[in-house]
Amino acid sequence: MSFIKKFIEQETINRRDLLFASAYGLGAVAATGLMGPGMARAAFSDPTVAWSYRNRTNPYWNEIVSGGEAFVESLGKPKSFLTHLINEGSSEKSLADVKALLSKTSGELALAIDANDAPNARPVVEACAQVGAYVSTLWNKTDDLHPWDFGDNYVSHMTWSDEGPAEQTARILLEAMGGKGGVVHLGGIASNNPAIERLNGLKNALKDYPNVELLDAQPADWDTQKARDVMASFLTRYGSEITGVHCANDTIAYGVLEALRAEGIEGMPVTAYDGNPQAVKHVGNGELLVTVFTNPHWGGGITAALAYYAAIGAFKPSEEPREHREFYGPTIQVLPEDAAKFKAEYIDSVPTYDWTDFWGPSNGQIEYK
Amino acid sequence: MNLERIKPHFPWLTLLALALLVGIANPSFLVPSSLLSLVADIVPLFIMALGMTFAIYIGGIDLSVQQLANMVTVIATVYLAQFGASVAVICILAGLLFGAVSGYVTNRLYVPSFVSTLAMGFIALSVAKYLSGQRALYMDATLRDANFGWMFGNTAGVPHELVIAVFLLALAWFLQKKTTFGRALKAIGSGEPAAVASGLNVVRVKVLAFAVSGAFAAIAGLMFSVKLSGGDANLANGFLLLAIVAVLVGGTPLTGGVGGVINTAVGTLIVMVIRAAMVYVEISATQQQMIFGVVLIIAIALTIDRSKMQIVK
Amino acid sequence: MYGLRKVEKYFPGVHALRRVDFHVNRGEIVGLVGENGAGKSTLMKVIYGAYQPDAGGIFIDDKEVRFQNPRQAMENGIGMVFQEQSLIPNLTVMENIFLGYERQFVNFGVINWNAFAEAAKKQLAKVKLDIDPATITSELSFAQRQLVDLAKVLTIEDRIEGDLVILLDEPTSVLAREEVELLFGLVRGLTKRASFIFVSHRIDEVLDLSDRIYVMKDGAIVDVVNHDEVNVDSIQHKMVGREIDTEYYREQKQKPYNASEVLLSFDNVSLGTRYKDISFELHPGEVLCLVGTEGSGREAILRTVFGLEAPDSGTVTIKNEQVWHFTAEGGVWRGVGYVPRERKIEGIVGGMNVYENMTLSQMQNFSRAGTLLESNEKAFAREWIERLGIKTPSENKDCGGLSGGNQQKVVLAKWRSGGSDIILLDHPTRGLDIGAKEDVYEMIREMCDAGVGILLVADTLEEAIGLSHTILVIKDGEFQKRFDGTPGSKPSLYDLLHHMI
Amino acid sequence: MTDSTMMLPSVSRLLSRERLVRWAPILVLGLLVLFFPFFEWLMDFLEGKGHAYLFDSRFFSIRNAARIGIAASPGLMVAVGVTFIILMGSIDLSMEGTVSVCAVLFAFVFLAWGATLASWAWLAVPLALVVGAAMGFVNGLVHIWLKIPSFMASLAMGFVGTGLALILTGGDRIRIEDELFRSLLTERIFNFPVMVYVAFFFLLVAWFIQSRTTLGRNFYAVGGGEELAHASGLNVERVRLMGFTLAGVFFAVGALLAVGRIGIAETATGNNFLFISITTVVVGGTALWGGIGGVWNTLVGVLIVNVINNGMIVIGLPAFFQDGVLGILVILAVALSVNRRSTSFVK
Repeated sequence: MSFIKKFIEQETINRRDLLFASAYGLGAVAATGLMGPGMARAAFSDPTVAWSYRNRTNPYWNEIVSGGEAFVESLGKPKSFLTHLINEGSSEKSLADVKALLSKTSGELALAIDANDAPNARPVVEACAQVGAYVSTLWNKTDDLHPWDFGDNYVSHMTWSDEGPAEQTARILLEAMGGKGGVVHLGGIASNNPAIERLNGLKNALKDYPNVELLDAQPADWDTQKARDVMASFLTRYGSEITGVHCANDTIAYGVLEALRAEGIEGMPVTAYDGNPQAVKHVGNGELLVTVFTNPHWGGGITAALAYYAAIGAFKPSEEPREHREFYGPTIQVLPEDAAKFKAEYIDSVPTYDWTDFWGPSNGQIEYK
Repeated sequence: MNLERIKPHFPWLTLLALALLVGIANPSFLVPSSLLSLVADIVPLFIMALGMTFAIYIGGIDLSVQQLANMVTVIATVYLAQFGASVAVICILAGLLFGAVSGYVTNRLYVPSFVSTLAMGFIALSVAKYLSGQRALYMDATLRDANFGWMFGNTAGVPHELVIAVFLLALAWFLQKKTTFGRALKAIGSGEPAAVASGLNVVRVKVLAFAVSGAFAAIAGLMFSVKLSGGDANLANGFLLLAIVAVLVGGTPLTGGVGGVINTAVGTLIVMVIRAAMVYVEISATQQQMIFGVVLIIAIALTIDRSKMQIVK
Repeated sequence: MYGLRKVEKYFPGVHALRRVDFHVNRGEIVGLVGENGAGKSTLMKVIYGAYQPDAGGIFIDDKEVRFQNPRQAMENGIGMVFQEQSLIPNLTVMENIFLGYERQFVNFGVINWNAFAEAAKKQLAKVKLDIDPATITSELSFAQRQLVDLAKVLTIEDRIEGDLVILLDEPTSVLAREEVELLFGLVRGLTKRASFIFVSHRIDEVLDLSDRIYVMKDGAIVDVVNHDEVNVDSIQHKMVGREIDTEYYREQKQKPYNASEVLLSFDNVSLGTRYKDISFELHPGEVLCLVGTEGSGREAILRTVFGLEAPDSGTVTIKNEQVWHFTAEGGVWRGVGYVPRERKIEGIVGGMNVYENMTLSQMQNFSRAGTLLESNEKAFAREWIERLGIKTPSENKDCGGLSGGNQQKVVLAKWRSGGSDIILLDHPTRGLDIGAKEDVYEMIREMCDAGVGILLVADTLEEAIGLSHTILVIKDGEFQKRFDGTPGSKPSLYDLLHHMI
Repeated sequence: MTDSTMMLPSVSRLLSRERLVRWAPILVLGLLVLFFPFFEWLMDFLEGKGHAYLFDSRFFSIRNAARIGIAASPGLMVAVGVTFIILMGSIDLSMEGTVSVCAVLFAFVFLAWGATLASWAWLAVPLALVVGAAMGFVNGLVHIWLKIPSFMASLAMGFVGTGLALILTGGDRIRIEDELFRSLLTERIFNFPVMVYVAFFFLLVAWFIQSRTTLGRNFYAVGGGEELAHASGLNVERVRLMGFTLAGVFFAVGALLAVGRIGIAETATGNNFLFISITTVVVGGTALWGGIGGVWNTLVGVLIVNVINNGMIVIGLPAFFQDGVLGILVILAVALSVNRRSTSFVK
């Protein structure tokens, strides 16, 4: 069963819905125009579009940014129209930069942001709402923060439900291990949501595989070099007991692969997450068992698009249902048999998306436990 | 007017020049309300730098502040429900304690502060990770507003954070200028052997300096935690190097005894202006860090007073 | 052969050298004497290239030369043996000897340590020092280091074809008698190859060694005399500008001390290798002087009294209470004041102003609940500035910018004003000019009159004799002999030297 | 001479004490190497699967030694570089930027010129070293010309370096897949991969520079007494400049090994080197105020920190404890190796 095929089919269906969506969008513009001055600062004619993200050293964020740039190009503007705010992993800088930009633009801003750390999302959203800017968030926010509590200004939040896909990869891994042996997990920065969810996914899957032992789970901070060191230490501690490795993302998996390569260990099943080009290549040549593509390009573009179209008044977020304000992003598993096709479709040529099809590829409303 | 006389004024002149440059490039930068909000945003960093000034003023350094702040965000978030506003006391005491231990390790075990404070920071990080269960935690909004709501908001257009910052600056200035402790710090920073030979309890003063640094880091962490309405073991990451830069750019060199908390206020503002300039002057994303470094070199070259440095190490 | 002509040197506010004419002939040993502050060190710095003259010129064999830095001077055959030794403690002896000239032992970038050691041994032989050249310098004794320093300067001999001029800056001040003799022997032996300029404030030694003597005062050469026509009194007179006599040390003001009371007593106190089984008593009004060579343990005793060092055994009693915990803070609390030798490092805090320095040891008297009462401090400082005649524009002036004598007065004021009645003076007149010295002597007498006990390590033996009620001679950390210093029955220089060495 | 006979025994006593302090880092390393297997043994024993203490230890094995070696090699090179600077009493905080720039430029050139060591692309290796030297040189210039203390100058230069690497890559990662270059990691000689030997070779080079060249000895002279060295005719500024340049070369070697280890060059290659390298130097017993210590100390310091990091995972210490335990052990290691007699105060 090819996951790719399923995804493509879904995309096709979504394209069909597209017509409706754009029609709707136009209608919204008209509606806003009719409502006129009754709504304070409802619409900007040409708001600044900004993306605030962690850094440029991780391919994941580069994909996000490329989506944001593709979106502004769809508006007929140059790539440089997109303002970049890089927080370097500092929530403090993230917030300060956003505030500076809000001041500079007097609130005429459509902001897409990953707040770096969940608690930082609230002050960012509050600051935007206060001056009437429009913000869409990605990944990090605390569970008590919801777009519908801020009227129109907090347009949307998108994240990925990683627990399910991570459980899927774990099952593939555990099957590859023959349902027995020992598995180790190398996680992200321990307090990051995806890191927690991806580990939970593994734990969920393990319930069905009583003969597999979770030997150890250590954070590798999304860092290739640290992952390499941790894996080397695992090899000392558990040696041949390790028969499978579950990694919280691709960059960690690279480090694991290198640690294994250094020992001359071949054929160890390793799973990854994120679907970066390099990881897809590894999947293709069998070094990695599976990775999960979260389509960051689309995520980056659509988050900016949501903020932008809300800001120009193309649609009114507060009139959207909740599943359009908090939703999961798409996930596609990339298995060896899909790798070549996947590469051709998503990596060698970036698909062109319709950035007004806001919720097409999305994956349902966010659920809280 | 000769150079020597205006030398001490270089830090704030540099600040003024930078602010004007950015203002010329983009006049909206100089709108008072936006300036005020920019300044208010850097307050947690400023408070941390304020504490760090005490460590650098005696010729040491405190690399634990960022992790202390991390730890405090967790403590504040975890115990807010249980202790209410008095969690602030616990936070500050925790900062004091860690700072004091840093000071003790530095001055009694003779571990250079560069390493001792770094190591104490690791310990604080462990505590933060343990207390948070390695998760990002958030505060109950009503509890937060009831207990610490006063920290934020505006009165007559002045952000409360700014009031807190000015109060703490005044406190730090008082400590530095008007107390026996501050005088002892100056003596130790300028000439430790003479301070010893005057019968000062140098070790106690130095331990206290690190404790003060820790306490200020805790206040910074607390404010940041309240501002972000949550806490985790990485929340304050990114503070450390900027706090050091703020102190140094203000004109308190690592050699000790020169500069002080007012300089740090200026230094923090310089950092703020440079950082805001990236946004206001629209520096492209990949170039920002490099330009930050270059501007930093220029700013430091302008602000440090070399007259009291015999050898430049 | 080497000469200065009409050299002038100015510093901000100071005319440091006034039309100095100075020359050295081949193979000659020239003495340079003068009180501290007379301009000797400035003159030397001009000679070895650390300063450039503002007017006038330097001539070698009638050719004018100009040195930008000491290295250029060295390349012209001028070397310097520093008073503050110029050896780097963490390097080996041989590295110090050839510091900056290692190239000769380098083949293809590699240091040939054997050749290095060999060459260093040869240099050490010149000064008759038999040590392993690979020894780490900090492990040597003070005198050994002095000789290594000389050996280092003598390397110029092998590098320079022509004539050499070697400056010796107070080389004898910390040496024992035999070591001085050894050094003099060496210097005389080396005149075949080099000329020497010998700078000292010990006139007797200068007389002993020099062929010709320049006398400096206030930045000018006031006299040049040949060895044969020397008159000690006249030189001294010219140096000082007046007679040195009993008046100088205020002997007429020396009053008997109160022997019935004891301020401080040492009973068989020992501290590691520094000193051993030392016993003495200090009474109110007494000046007790510890005499010995460098490293004999004098300073360590002072530091023990103050609380900076804790003894291993024995009993220290201050004002009838035995001291158990030795901390400086405790020392101050017990009324001990310490005037250290390194005034600029330990005495005053440069960068802090006069009143801050004065109250540093007694901030509790000028604060309420930890808050400083600055107006009180300033008023207090003004009072003492006037009382001791401290020359400073105001109490807000940076102490580091005061002259040595005024700095010393600030240090003394710090302790006196705080009510200290045991004052430890370590080389209190070191580096001070005549007037300042006399002021210090005057203050010592005044303090005695006020019932203060003074433990003194003097700058010179003359000073020790002139000032003291009691003199204890210490050698290698062990007590040698006690002398009574009542005016009229004071011991002679020779008496002391005999037991010191 | 004043050295009387009574001084002699005490001098030797002092020496032996100093000797003890000097060997303290290596003692700490030895203790750690024995401690982790002991803990391992204890845990197994409590679980009822006792094993022979050292003989069966997973930690105390050649394989694990090789793993520690791989983990330590790039860090060792960076730490050796900064050792020279610290010996002079200065400090260099620019290593993260320099490492990143060297790694990235190396990768670009390597790929552009043939992508395998067997082609002209090998020239990328010396080029990386030259780039490192140039970065260090500029760092030194900023410090010396502008008279900015090295702490601040190098901190700012670190930002510049990282920023430069970012501009070069635009945030991308560059894969180096050449098997020949990757043999740094994959090829083993006597159980240890080639990169460990490369690191050891450069350690020997550093030792040679430290002990057998004028420059190396001048580092000690500057660190022991800068003003005295200057008065002796030493061109201190030149020595400093050379020192920073040399450090840059070693940072570049560290960058090459880091790339060789994971096959990726990126802006983040330099991350985490700053604090850990200075910590390792101090843990090894080199004094931050200069003049004391050397590259062998640094080797010991690097090994101590890497043994702790590896050992903590091997004995299964919970993740959230690991930072704290590292902190405590670092403090202990440094506190043990300080000679309190010769230290009047520490900053």
